[in-house]
Amino acid sequence: MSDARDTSPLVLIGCQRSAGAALARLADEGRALPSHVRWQSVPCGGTIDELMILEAFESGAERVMVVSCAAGACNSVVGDERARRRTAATRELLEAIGIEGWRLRYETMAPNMGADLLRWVDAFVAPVEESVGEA
Amino acid sequence: MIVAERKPIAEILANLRQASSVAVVGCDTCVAVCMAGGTKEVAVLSAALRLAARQEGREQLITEACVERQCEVEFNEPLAELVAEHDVILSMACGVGVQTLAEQYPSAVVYPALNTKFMGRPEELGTWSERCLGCGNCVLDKFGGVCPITRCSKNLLNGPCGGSQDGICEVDPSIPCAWQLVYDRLVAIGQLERLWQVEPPKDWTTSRDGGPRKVVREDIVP
Amino acid sequence: MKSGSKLERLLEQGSFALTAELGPPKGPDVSVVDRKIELLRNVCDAVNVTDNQTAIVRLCSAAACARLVAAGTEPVMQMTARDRNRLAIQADVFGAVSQGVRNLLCLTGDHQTFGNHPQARNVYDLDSVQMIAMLKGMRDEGHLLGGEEIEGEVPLFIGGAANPFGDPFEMRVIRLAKKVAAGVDFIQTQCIYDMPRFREWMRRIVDLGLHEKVYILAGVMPLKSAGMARYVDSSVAGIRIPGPIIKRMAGAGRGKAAREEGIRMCAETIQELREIEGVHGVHVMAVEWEEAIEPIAEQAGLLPRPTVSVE
Amino acid sequence: MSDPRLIEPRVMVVGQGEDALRAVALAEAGGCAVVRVPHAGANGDGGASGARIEGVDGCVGGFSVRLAGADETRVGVGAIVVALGNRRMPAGVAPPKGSHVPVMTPVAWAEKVRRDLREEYRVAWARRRVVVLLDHPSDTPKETSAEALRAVQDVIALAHPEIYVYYRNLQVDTHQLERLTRETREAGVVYCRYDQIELAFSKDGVTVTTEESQRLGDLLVVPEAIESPAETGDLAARTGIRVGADGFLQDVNMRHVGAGQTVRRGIYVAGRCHLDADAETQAADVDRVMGRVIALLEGGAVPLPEQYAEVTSEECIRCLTCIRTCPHGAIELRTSEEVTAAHVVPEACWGCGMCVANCPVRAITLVPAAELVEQEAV
Repeated sequence: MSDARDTSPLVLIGCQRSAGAALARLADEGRALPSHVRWQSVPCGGTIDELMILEAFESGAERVMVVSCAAGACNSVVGDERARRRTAATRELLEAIGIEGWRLRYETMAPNMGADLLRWVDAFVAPVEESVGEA
Repeated sequence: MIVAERKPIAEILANLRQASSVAVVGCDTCVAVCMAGGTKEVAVLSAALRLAARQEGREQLITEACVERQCEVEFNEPLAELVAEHDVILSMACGVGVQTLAEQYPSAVVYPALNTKFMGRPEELGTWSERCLGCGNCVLDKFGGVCPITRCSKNLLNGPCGGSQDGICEVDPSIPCAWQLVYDRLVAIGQLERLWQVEPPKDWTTSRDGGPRKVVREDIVP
Repeated sequence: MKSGSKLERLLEQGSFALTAELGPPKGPDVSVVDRKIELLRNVCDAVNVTDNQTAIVRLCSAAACARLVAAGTEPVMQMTARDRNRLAIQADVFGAVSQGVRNLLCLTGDHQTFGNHPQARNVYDLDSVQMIAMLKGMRDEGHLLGGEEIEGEVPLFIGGAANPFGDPFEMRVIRLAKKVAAGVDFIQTQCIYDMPRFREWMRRIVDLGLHEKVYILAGVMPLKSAGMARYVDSSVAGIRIPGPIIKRMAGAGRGKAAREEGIRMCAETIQELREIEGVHGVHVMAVEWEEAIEPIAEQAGLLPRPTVSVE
Repeated sequence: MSDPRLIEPRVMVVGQGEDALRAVALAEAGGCAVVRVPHAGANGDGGASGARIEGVDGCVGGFSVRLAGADETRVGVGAIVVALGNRRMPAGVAPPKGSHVPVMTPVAWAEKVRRDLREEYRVAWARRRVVVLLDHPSDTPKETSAEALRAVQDVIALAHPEIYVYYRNLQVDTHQLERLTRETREAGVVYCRYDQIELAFSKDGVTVTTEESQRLGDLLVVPEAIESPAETGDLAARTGIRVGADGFLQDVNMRHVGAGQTVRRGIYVAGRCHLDADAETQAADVDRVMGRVIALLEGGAVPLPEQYAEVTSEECIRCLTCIRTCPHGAIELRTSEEVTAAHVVPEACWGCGMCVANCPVRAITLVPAAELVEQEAV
């Protein structure tokens, strides 16, 4: 199965308190996001909404990843729940205007999961439909 | 307030595919309060329309605008130029705003972006429910401040019907039985005996059944 | 004498009435009606004909009732406020009376979302209480709801429904009192499974002396199986079936044995209802199971049916 | 023109149990005036006795609390400490009728052994085989787990029955539990971990079957379950703070802010009502929270967050969405110079930006505190 690395423009919209903190720690270890990824920070996952995601796509992004704190760990308590629901609603909107749903992904994380964040970004590729073998 | 909801995107797009330019005009009063057609919703819809055009390889100019209240001609006047320059005006106001624009700019093609629902109030953040259908002759005094015309699925005046169970309307579990609410309220304010008199048939001429209505205040008409 | 109908005269002479129910076909084939008439003609005093029951389109009640009259069996024409405004109701009353129909049951009617045309606009211009008052005005004062004189007599025996098992309970008594004030002559209740609650409802009716102003026919419905019992309990508006009854039906096995148990239980219920003060008869709702009326009446000791004493 | 920053030098302590009494004593020792509100039995079992909170307006430094059942209907306080404590419930293990296997709480068991030994039953107890059952059906809180192991320790000092402690999720991160398990294990108590467990009661005892072992015990010791007080939900709704999935009052996230701080700045939770730990740790928690409250009230001014929201009052259409959206209760409707608009109280804001995102007319922006201070200085 081809492991095509997708380097099309990706916008990473994330909560400062989790993703932002994680990126800061990665920077201390001299590691950073790949060049094709643009980092857009928000104070809390609860502020991420349809407009922000649509504007990211309009600005040329081929993929958008939304990241907020893990359930129950959100400082504003409802931030992660709102981010999850807003992202789901926006995915429906994207499908309706001809942008495949997989191009918008939602993840939750904690500040110590910087490595996971980098792995998610790399693994953010189109779902492989024509995979042979199991149905 | 008037409560409305955005139409499904596919339905909106179906009207716009032939247009080379669309003006998306919002309204910052009722539909902004119910987060359907205010400044921000104009931005969201416009972004979606631009992306849809890009995906379908269509050249389409999308212009965003928003007025204080689209049911007032004075607030719509500044749109004159915009209307002239665009093939389609996509109004994000309630049905009243859409029609005001259509009347004010007879040659303009005006399409609604929202489904106007009802007069009601927010029950909690993000949830609105109907309270008044404008029957033109208010009976709230007789029923403890709960309107059976609007909130009873069969607008009974001598309710409840046989299907009221545990305070829930037979038609839909999310609908409280209006007559349970009337009963509870009248018991609470000590006016239950009002329900013993037979309420005569309603004169529906004051409602929409009497034809589209007008309110004229002779003392105010210039 | 308000209408001269057989049902009225039987109740006036103090007989314990027995009415049944007939569901017209989903089309114009009246032979279906005729077949059901044959099953019912000798085992009850009058036959209710439903009006688009559960908002499902069927042969109209007036046509089926005319068929019953022609066959010498007395109908009870049901009319809902869902499908007709006050003009249509009054016109249909004239039509029915002209064809010999005398008993009329005023119903609010199931909401159209239950039926096969949920997108339809409903009417509900009047509710059942206002319908009763309108019919009384037509009969006793000889004028339409709008006030105009009616040409000719409108003999009617006016019926209403009642659901003692709906909430809030106190309103069920108030609503019956309102129907009596509006001029109802007889009441057919929702089918009874929760006996204690029905007794409590009847006790309050008797306390108010309403049982002397209106004839009350207690509604019963034979169960065909435990499955039907569970379905009715869960999804038929306004009917609750207590656990023990469902358990008894489940214990009765399947098919014929279950149906016999259902008939036996229905007959037992009727015998129990006969002893309750203020109950003047029973209304047996065996829709699409008209064959069950005879064995039920038989086991309940209600056959043969009394005749009207010629005064 | 923003309201004076002076802080109401009073703290309100809500609750009437051990934690509340400790909080009141600490506040008075710290020189703070205290307003006591039991808020008992609001919708719990007991009738509503004493003062209850109806609602909390205003923000940190200047709360205006609406009370019921008290002489004053409105009280101004600078901070609020909720110390409702918790509630003991009977354990969820009931032997079938006719089984004569005794089932006791740890405290009752230790007490019985103490009483029996005074009547020389030492030998009888030596033959007993005692099963101490933790985390069944649901995880036993640390508070009652510690209590159970202390009871085991008391019994071992008096008699030597065989004791088996069954557990599924015994977290020993509090020093007490770590010490208690170590010492009792050294004294011969057997610890059996399980995922699935079955109890079969018969005339000769209770057979305890797990994945690894099967054993017959003749006495079952089960700690009491602990739940949040009945009025927790009612109080949380009236004060705008949160209840966690476990039914207990919820701190705002531990990592970002000291423990005890709720989503609403200036309202704290202390002790058992938000913490499952042994008695000592819970008391220390009350001390720490009261320390922070006293410091806040003595400090005079409430520190500003480094970033917070600000409403452009001319553009506000007063739709109240921001007030309802704010998870921290930091926005109120305010009229100044004849303009009524939503107003964010800077001290109460957490800078999360949810109001900014949800305002239908985009009338709210996030302002770094420094920039605002310069404006005022000019």
